[in-house]
Amino acid sequence: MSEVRIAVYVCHCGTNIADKVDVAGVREFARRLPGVEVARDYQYMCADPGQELLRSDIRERGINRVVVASCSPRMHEATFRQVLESAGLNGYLFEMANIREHCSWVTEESELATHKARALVAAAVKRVRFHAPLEERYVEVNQKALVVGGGIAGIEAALKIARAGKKVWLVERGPSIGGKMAGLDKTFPTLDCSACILTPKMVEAAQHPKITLLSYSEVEGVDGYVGNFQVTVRRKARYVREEDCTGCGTCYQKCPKKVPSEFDGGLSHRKAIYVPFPQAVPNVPVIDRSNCIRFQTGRCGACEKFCPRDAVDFEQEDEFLTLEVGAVIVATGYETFQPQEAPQWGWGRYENVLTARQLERLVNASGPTGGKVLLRRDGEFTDEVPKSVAVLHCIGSRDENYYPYCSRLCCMASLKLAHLIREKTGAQVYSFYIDIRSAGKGYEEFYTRVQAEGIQFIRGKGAEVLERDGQLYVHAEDTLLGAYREVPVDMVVLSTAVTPAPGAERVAQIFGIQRGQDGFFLESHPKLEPLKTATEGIYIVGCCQGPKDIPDSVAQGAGGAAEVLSLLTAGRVQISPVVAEIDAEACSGCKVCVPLCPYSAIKYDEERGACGVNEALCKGCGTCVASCPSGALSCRHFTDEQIYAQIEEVSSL
Amino acid sequence: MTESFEPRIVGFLCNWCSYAGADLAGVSRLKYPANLRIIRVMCSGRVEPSFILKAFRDGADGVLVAGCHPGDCHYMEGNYKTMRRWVMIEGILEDFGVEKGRFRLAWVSASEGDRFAALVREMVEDVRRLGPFRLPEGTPDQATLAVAAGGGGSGA
Amino acid sequence: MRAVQSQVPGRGPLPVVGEADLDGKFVVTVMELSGEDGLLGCIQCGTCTGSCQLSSWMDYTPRRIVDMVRKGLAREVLASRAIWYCASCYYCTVRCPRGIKLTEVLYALKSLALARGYAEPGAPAPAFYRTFFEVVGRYGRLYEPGLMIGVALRSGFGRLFRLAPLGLGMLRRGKMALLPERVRAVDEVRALMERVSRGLVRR
Amino acid sequence: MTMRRYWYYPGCSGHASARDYQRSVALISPALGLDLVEVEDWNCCGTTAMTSVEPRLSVVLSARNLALAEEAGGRADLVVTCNSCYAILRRAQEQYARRREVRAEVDEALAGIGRRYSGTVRVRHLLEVLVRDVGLDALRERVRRPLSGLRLAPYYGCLLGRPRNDFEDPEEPLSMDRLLEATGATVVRFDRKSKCCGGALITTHEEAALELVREVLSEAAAREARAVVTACPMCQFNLDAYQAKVNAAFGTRLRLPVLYFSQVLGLSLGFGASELGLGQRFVPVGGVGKL
Repeated sequence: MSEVRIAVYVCHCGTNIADKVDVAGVREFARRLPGVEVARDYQYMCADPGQELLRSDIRERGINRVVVASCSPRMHEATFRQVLESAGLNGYLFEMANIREHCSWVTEESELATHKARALVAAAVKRVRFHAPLEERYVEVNQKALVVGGGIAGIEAALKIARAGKKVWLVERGPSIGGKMAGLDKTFPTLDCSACILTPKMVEAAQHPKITLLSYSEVEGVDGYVGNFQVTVRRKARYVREEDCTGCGTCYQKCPKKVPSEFDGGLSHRKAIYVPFPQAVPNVPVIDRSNCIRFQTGRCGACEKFCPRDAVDFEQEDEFLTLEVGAVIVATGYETFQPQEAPQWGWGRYENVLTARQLERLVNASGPTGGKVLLRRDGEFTDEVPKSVAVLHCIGSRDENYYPYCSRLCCMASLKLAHLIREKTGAQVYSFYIDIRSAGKGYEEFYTRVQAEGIQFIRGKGAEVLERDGQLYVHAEDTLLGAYREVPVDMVVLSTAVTPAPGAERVAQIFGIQRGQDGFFLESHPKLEPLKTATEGIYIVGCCQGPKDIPDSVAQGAGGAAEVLSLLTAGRVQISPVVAEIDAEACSGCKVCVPLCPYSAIKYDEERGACGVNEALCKGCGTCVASCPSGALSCRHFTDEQIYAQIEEVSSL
Repeated sequence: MTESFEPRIVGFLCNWCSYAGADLAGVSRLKYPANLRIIRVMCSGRVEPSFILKAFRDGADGVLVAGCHPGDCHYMEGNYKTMRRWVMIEGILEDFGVEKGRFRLAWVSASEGDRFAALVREMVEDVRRLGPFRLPEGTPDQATLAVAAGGGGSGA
Repeated sequence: MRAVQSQVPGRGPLPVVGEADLDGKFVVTVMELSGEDGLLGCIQCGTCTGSCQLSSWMDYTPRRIVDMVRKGLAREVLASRAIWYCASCYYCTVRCPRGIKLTEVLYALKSLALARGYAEPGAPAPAFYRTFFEVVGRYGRLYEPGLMIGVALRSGFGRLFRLAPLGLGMLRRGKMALLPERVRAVDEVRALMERVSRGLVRR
Repeated sequence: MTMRRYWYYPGCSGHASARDYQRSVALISPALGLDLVEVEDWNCCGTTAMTSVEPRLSVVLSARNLALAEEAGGRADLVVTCNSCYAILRRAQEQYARRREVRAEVDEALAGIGRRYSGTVRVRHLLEVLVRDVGLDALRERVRRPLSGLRLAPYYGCLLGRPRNDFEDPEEPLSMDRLLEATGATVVRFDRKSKCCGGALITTHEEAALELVREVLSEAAAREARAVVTACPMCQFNLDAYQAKVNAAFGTRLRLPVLYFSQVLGLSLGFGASELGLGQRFVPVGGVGKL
């Protein structure tokens, strides 16, 4: 190894570091460390002049190792590696000391921060001596993509990718695509009909030659890595052969078994064999096994008898497919808060207390009342129209007892429902709110319009719904009046929180996606990488990442498609050279490492009596290294001596 | 203990969850004591017992190992390996006379900046209470330590 | 506490608050005494008021009390009748979307009002609390006739006469002990009370 | 039958206005395998009244009781029958565990009287012990006289599930519903089952408190309950002794006997009305006691 000549740069990051850390002091400290040729401090190392400083030192001062003490390597390690490369030095001869996120930003006292920065710089300087040049590896990218979740975000993503000429698999858990949007009546702020704008996209997604729609299917497992994923999909048995069914509907007309309709929020019935809603895509029924008389008792079979195409098949079984794709978009959507957890709002106790999603079905022409807002009595709809309705905002949202975050879309959705109720019934509508959040194009204008329609706005959260002598009352404070009110109403609508979808935890584990404290999927960077995840090649769009309205979900769907297309179009992708390697001479062949590898990257070679690592499969976690009893395994760029070097400095300084 | 005692704590943090969680604590400007120095590893599964022993031998007063929550490992199950290995590490450390409060295994996700800061505060306080760490006389040197701890089926 | 004049003179019935009227330390005192440090996070949604069965009896709603505490309207809060209407049913605490333990805050406000002499001696609530304190201090347990008579002494004998039929009814049904039960180690109870009350009530 | 041992804290009312409650508890517990041993020389828990005088006062007063139970040993739980005592003792434990300054103060104050509290004793309501330790199945088995056809309104009041504990739901408690169902009675739906009856205000703000009493009783009456069943001496007394005043004030004609769950349970176990203390109330039990 030629003589080590290290350059150290201490970044001010404007005042972000320099305000707390004595950067000049750290620079002087670094200058005296063994092997250090150049030590500088500079305003912004990541900016052009900072990068140029580095390049010229490499060229003119014969620098062959570089340490930058600045922000998190998760932020700029890649930037500086490229700078080294551009100056003709291998990018791995570089180390970062994180003196911003882990030091200046979290430390109260200046002196302690400076001391800590010195220790971190010393560790980086010592470590970088042991760095070796590593060559980046490239792999081909499979030209197909997978989109998981057939709501509006997933549909949009699939269509964009398909229109670019790439093959897409669209996997949907339910019997139909369309997602939550399919259940809405009108959409804010323009009040255009949800079905009218969604249905054409659903049909296009189903018919596009480049899209294969796998409805009633779930992803069970993912193997591989960016550019080369193998995805296992379970196609749940529909008990109806998709290729034979014409969607005539005879089966569900004949089916004798009624089940509360999930799509209508339990306000109507479907059959045991059913399509969730009339415009379903694909228009192929499924049999709900747990409610089917034939499956439960062996009798019946009416659907089979009456099907003109013999498409019903009780013998059908789940099938498994393995898809090879280069990239994945996860668009698994959201759920809404189930208010039976919160009896104070009377849902489940009083039949005219409905959730906003239930009300969407009432105002919808294809809903249980044909679009009329009607009161219920003893479990049935009457023909009576409510004379007064309360819409309660923030039910489950902004509430530490349930979900602490703002669900973002419900203010506008509540305003829309208030408008629709007023329009359809002429009822006095009360809107109980904490704050009206109408940030969005045309949203404030919509709020103004609804105000002008005579909705009564009461600034105060609906605390409780209680019945007295057959009359519902909303108990709340009218905070702007400073008055306690019990407002009598015929119907209450609960604007419930947007929550992570059931099963989000499992989806996250399958795809290696992290979740935030709120349970939604976590993006790589909240501002600059909103669609990427910690796993390269896996992207998140729509409400699985957090509450979003339709415009934002659509935009994200398209954005996710752009991410996928840029990956696919590039054709190849760089993968990290940080992998494990085995010194075959030192390997005793004990095979302890073999079962430890989650990617089956280690195989025992009988002939050589030693193990070997398949670099294409290895992802460089280093678990095998830590368990090798003979020290034959090591991990590139995270070798024992590199880490020891760091330990020595941070433990002693 | 003297009031000026500032413990040195070495933290081995996995790149995907805990290191990112520590970054988030920084981005959120949450304050915690400056006593923790973080070493990044790709996975908590990379942490060898000898790393921890070496830290104590080289002057650390405490060691923190942090990884993704069980089930959330970026490498699927590296943290489960860590968990199993930890039992052995605890045994070794106790054999060498390291008190319980000086070493800790924790799960910190990328979104738990506040939890991370609280964890550091707590641990620094624990170690401060225990005072400076000194290896007992006659402690084997690093090479021996490495052999003693260097795996021995530790991950199995 | 020194009475401060508003810098902004009120010209009509509208309340006008001058900066000098505000006691900036009040919220800190209340947070320390109640152990509820989340007061600053209140979003003024009124869930507390809407959940409170006694709201309609109050002069300020519970939500407003919280904001008055935060803003430092100490005198107005401690002299309010709202605080004496808290029945400690904990609905506000359980439902507060910001997790504020408002019941604890109200305990603290009542305690401060008693300690700072805000409540008029003749008003029933403070008399009740003071008497309760004394009865327990004497016997270590509650002695109902003692409580009744004590409250009456403080708030007028008319009250005692109104309570008399109830007391007799209780006696007849074996629901009232004529003679008080006394804790054997009543000194222990007294010692505990002395120590913690710090003369709060004795003033 | 193996006997389970518990320390028992009757609370001040247990020795005064709620003697009938205590009598019924003393009667049914041995029959259900419960050995309730009264804590020696206990003192008032402090209730919400003392808490309002000084928030920490009820913590130290409660701590003495908790210390007494710990000193008595045997690792037994401390059983209470009053919702207010239950909430206040629990509050003391919660504050002791959560607030460092409170813990220091309590430790110091107890040390001053030569006592020590370590935070180990579990405070439990008798209702919980019956539902969880004895179990509904065991209760059902011991029912001799099923109370079939008797419509009862279970009234929990505010402090059984609030602010929060590991036993009851703060909004929708159910334990007493289940227990009463086990006796064969019909439990009516009761939306106001965990509303406040105003017990803490009845002495100081009678007018307001009477309104709350009316709210609770009116719903019970509207649901055609024959009696209201409580688990707290404060609630029982308030709903029973003030019913006449409510009728006078609001022109209502309420005549709802207010029983303790232990008395109802006692009836179903075969005990007599008078030994259960059913006579000791303002609104007579009437036919309910003759079942």
